[in-house]
Amino acid sequence: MSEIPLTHILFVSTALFFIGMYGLFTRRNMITMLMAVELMLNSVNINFVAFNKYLFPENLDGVFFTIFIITIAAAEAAVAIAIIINLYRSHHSIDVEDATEMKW
Amino acid sequence: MLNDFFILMKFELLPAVIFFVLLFIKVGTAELSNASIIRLANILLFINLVAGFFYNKDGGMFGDMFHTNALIVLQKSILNLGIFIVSLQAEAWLRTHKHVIEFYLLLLSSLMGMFFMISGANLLMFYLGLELATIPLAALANFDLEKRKSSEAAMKLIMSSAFSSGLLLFGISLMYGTTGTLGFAQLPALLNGSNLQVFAFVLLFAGFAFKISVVPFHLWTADVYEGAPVPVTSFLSVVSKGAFIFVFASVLYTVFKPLADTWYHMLFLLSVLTMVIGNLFALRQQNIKRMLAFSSIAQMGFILIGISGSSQAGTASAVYFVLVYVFTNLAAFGVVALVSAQTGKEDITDYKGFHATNPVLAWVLAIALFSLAGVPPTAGFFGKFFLIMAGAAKQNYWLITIAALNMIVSLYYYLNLVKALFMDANASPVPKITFGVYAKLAIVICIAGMVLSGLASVVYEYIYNLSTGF
Amino acid sequence: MFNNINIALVPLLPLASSILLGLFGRKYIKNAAGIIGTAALLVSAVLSAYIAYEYFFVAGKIDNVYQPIIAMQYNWLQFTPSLSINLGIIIDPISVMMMVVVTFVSLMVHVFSLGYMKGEERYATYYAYLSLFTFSMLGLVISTNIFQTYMFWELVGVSSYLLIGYYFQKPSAVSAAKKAFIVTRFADLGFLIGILILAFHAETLDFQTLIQRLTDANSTQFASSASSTFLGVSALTWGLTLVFMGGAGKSAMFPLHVWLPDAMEGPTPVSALIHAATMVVAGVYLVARLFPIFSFDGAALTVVTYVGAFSALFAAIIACTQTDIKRVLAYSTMSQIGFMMFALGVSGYGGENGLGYMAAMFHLFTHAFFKSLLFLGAGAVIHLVHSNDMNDMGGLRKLMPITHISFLIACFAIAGIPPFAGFFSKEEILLSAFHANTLVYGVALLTSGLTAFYMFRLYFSIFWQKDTEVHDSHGEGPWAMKLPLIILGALALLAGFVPFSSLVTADGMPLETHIDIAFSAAPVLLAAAGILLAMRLYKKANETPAKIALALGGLYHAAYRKFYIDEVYAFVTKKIIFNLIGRPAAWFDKHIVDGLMNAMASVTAAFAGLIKGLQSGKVQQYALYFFGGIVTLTILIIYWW
Amino acid sequence: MNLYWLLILPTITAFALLLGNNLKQVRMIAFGGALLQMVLAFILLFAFWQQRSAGNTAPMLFENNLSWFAPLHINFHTGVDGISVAMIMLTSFVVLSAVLVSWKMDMQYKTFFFLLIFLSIGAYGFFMSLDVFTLFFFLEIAVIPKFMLIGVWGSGKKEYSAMKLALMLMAGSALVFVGLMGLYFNTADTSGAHSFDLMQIAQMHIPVEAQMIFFPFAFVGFGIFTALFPFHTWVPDGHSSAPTAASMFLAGISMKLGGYGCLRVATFLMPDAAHAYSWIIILLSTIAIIYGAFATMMQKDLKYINAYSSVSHCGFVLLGIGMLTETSITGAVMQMVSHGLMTALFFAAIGMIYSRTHTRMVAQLGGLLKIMPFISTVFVIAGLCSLGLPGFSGFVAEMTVFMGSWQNPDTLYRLATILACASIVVTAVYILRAVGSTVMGPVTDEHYNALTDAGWYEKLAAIILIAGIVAIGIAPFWLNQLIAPVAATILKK
Repeated sequence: MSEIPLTHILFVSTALFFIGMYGLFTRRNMITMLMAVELMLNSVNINFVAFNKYLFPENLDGVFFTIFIITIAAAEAAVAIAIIINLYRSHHSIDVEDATEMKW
Repeated sequence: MLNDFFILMKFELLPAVIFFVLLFIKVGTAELSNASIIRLANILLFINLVAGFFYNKDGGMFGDMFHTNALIVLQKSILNLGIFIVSLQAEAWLRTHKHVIEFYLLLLSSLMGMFFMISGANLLMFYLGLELATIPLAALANFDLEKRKSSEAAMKLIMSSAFSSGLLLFGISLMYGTTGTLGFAQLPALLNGSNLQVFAFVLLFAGFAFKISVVPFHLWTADVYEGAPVPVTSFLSVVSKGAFIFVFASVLYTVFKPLADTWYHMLFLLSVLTMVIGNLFALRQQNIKRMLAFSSIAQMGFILIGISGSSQAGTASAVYFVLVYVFTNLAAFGVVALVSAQTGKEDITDYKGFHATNPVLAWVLAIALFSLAGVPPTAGFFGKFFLIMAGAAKQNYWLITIAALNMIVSLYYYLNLVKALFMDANASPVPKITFGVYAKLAIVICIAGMVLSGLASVVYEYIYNLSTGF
Repeated sequence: MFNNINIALVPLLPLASSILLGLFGRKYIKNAAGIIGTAALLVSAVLSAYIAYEYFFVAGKIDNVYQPIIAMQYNWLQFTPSLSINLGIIIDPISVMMMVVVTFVSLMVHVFSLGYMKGEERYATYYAYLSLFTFSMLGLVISTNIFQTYMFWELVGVSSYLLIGYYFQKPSAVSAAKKAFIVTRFADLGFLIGILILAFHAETLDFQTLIQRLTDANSTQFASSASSTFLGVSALTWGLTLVFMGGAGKSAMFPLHVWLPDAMEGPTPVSALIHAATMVVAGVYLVARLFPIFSFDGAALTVVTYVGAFSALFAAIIACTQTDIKRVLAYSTMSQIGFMMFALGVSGYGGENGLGYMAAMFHLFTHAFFKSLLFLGAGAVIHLVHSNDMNDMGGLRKLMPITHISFLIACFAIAGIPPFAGFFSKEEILLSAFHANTLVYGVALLTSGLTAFYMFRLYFSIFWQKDTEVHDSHGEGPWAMKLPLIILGALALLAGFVPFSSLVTADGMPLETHIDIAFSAAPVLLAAAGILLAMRLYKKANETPAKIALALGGLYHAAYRKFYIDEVYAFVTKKIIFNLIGRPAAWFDKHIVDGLMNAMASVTAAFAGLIKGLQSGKVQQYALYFFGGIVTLTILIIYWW
Repeated sequence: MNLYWLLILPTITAFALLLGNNLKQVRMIAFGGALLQMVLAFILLFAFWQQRSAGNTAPMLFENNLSWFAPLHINFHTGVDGISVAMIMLTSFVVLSAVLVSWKMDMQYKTFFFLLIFLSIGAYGFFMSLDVFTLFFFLEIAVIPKFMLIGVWGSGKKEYSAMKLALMLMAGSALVFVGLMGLYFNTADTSGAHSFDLMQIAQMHIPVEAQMIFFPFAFVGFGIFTALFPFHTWVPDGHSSAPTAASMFLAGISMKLGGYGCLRVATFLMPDAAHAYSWIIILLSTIAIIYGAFATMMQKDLKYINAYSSVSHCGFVLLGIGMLTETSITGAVMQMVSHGLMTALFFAAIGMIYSRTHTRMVAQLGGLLKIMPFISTVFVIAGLCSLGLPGFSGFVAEMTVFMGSWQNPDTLYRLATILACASIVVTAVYILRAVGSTVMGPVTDEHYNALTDAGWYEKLAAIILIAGIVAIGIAPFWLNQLIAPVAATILKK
């Protein structure tokens, strides 16, 4: 079984990254936006693991990094969701377009 | 060895200890009053600040993921000072707040994150520190739980910073992919300037630029500053920015030294943009916090000029400016915090006739504004002069000229506020503000700092001697 | 030989009295002010008489030539190594002569004012100003340095300003003072630039060196001044002409004469001192001082001649029509100074050729006495009648006999009737003109006829004609006023017999002059005709003058309105300078220059408003800009830098 | 003589003021401090003369060189030559009389006197600095106090004027700053180190290309302070809105900072560029002179008249510098001193009139000579000095400028000199117009008859300034001897 080339994996991760970004730019729902961010982070994870495995297999830097990213993403999501909930209390909405009171 | 561990990580361990002391009080049974918690916290932070000056040592740990030296000690001490002043100033606001301890917990964890980030000698360590510094801040921004603006600010901060850390991580991953290492010590030799690497570098750069509000990555700044509680805003604008500037300068100077040509151009372009846009927006602001937010953006432009000088003077000036900025901006925010805490007024028009009712605070604010504008004999003058001078060493006089012109624009909006304070009449000015010993202490420290850190050249010379060259 | 202290005291005493009165006069020594001022001047006058005696008859001559003596020299301000203002005192024939004239006339005026100004509120101030003027004028005449002359030139200007504006609550006095100062200031501009030109080429400001260098055709300085030209005229000519412009301004030569008639707003004794005897002849004195250079440069001298001659005639014509007695005298002054000017203009330097120079100085000398006498007499009249207008006067000979007689003497003197003083000096002037320039001679002859006419028109109108009702009981006035009239009257009668030609000449050598009956006949007869005509017309009130005026029509009217020169000036200043330069400048400054500064601010603010959309408040857009920034930077780096 | 006393004394005074309890104490402290300043200035003058007559020919005397920011080669280097001594004297005169005319200041008097004394620190420091950084530091120190003085204690459209002044002066400093940066990085001693030291830079050769770039920055920057056309518009508004003491300081000293800087920094350190650009300087200054004079003629407010006339008079300073002859530069400095005293006197007189009649409009005033003879006489003296009457300082200074300018034989320069000379006629017009219709003429408002003449403090203030004016006007040689050698040094470079 021939190995999947690195470029394929990178293609997937890059696509994932930009899909995440697109989602962040276009989704109105804050929770969905958070999910889009998760997509971006995961694409980075794929990158790290792939680079580690294909290019620098002697160390485990990339893999470690991935673990930390996953942890931190969880923490971030927790805080973000807490904030969103609090926002919902005052705005009665989690549409990002409704929270544009401060501008200019 | 263990001894080394405690000494080298003293700066990180002390906040951790305080963190746990406060946490135990929180989970414990004793119901302490707000006043005593605040007193305790301030005493602890003061000890934290003082302790930073003793028993320091250069060295690295954890397989060179963590390192410290005299300059880093100094930088951390500056941040300690900043957080101490912020805490003093927060008293007026926290006195009646329900979640005093949580405030300090979040503040301390953010501080710890910054320390790890500053000491980090590895992209992983750096990233962890960065997130530890950022995530609590988002929570802090929402600390006025019932205020709409506070929630909105927090949401904008967390969304933006999540996006930015996504991009930063993508950059790190590409950097890792092209070099195979995360260590700061190994990276420079492996940088070859390939397009992918440049892209990775730009992403990394943007991550920093986001944190120190460089145009066009600055857009969150004003909204968050406006919405967040004033002490949090001042923490964001001074301590958090200071930390990122320290790291930014040292990373550019050491890790990305091979790409110096590239980032010099970027710094040139971005510093111009930052100064111009920051000032232009500041010109038209009605909310004082928002105005200060844009002014701090413009200040970042000046710092970029200093850093672009790529010399020992460049580092020194940036660090020195952050020190000056701690005193200056905290003095300004200190007054704003007092007014905001007691009257809830935050508009520039509310400050009309301020001097009639609060002469002392008006003068403090005015001096802080003069220092921000860079007018002697305040330290702000020296700070800006040295920054631009460091940048001028590159003999790029377009940059210098634009910077000089921007100082005029910035003077306009600072003086406009001074005008409101002293010269405009107001039928219902802000009533007489009473302020306690904490605020007084903070004011004294800030004023003394604004005057002395400039005129007394030892401060700058000390920083200069610690700074690394290019 | 010459005690320097004595010489220095001549100007310094009036200065001291001026400072004393100026600082303390108002409060402490108000009543003694007149006495103090007069006493100081008396000492000055005696000293200068003594100096004159010493110089002319004892010590002034070396080898039968009067030598200039520098009695004192002090480096006051060093401009460049070669150019400096040295304040000093020069003693030579003309300066000594002027010193005597100035101190003497000033003394007379001081004495006269004791009576005339008695009871004025600002009595002490008046004397302070008067002394200040005397000091400045003395400083001017003893100058060793052209810049020193300029300094005192300005100082006499300002003292004249202060004295004309003495009645400061009268708007007309204020505007007259202003006009006098500004017109002469304008003329001084020429003087200043003239000095700059001469000094640059001669590399000195010192009169003697200046003259020596610029009259030596072999000197490098002369070469440079003659060779460098501007608009085809040599620098030397430019310099001299511009210096003459200054002189013309002070001496009220056409067209810079407009201030003089208005200056009569000042107290009458002031007019006698400043605007008759001393300051107005400063221009003549200046030309005389630089005469060696002028005589070396024909073009400049020609200008002097024609300006002088034209002014003489022009003023005489106007004087015939004026009814304000002081104005008549003012125009007559202008006319007489015109005489002096063209006399200088037609003069050569040495020997017989220098007759004109001598004549001008002589006329200056005699004119000082009879003209100040005329003014003081007019002052006495005005003191009595409280009016300047000759229509309000008449028949005063009975009320003021001394004034009447002295006035009559002065009129004969100015008309040039022998043996009065004016006859001798005017004779010399006519003679020199006759030899040099027929046209000028013709003008001079005509003018002297007119002079006799208008002076006697004045005389008859005041002292004969109808009788006047006088309300004041003080009669002719106190002795303080009569005494100067008597003394001056005597001088107007006798000054002509001073052996002037052997004392004051251009080259310092005595000049032989004699009266030629055949030559004198024409002017004297003409003057007599003028007198008779005036007598016929004005001795008794009648309709003839009005008829003649009507017959002359436009010409009379034009002369009465002073040939509309004032209107031209008003047009130039108000319409052109104010409206076309000043107002647009102020407008330009306010709207364009300042507007530009404000516009910069508004553009900045407008631009700030324009880009406010960047900060839309939408976090997704923020992220978009963020990414846009990254993409742009990457593209820039990869494809540009 | 230690020059630091001139900085320490005002500092002590300024802080001692804050301890005063009431107006009486505060103004006595301010007065005492200002008096001591003047004593110090005189001591300095005599010490300077003593040194010079003892044969000390060092370019700078009483030098003191402390390292300040060593890594950046910034030293606190002070010293004086003749020009500095003259300017320091001027400052002490103006400050003392400014304190005196503010004797009755009853609004926030502590701050007022504090700022006033604070301004003097800036001026002294500026004039004694031999280090370009220090010089710049002291130049900028004075901007904010001016803003505050005008904005808080001023009259009319004070906020606008204060803002305009602050921004334009800041713009000036900004340009100077760029100039200094360029200068600094183009200096290099034998070891290749840059220098801010004025005397050291003077020894070095700045590349001509660099001079050509940075001279305009420095010159225009300093020029803004001294009302260089077309950057003079802060002058009329600023001066007329400022309280009397601030106007005196602004016109008397602050504008001189610019002239001094143009000379000491721009011309002295970048002589090649100064020669190359002199025609532009001359053009602009001639425009300022003439145009300022004509604009003055049209003003209706006494303060505007004096402010615009300052534009015109300061044109002479720049003209003198631009002509680049020894005499013209001497004249320029004399004009700075003279104009400083004269315009301060003028503003003092206007202030005294305004505080009594509450109007500065020429049309509403009249006949004041009868009602307040002292003040009116002061006004007339200031006017006469302004129009260049011999015996007062203005004459000496202007004549020196003219004489010096004429030494430059180029036709364009000659034309400029003639135009400058012509301005003295226009000056006479507007001065006499102002004098004629305010202090002379009939009394326009019968309420004026009840007004009082000057108090002792006002008299003293005026006498101090008049004494200075007359001392120069009657005996110009001492000032000339102070300045001329320095002018020679500056040109010799």
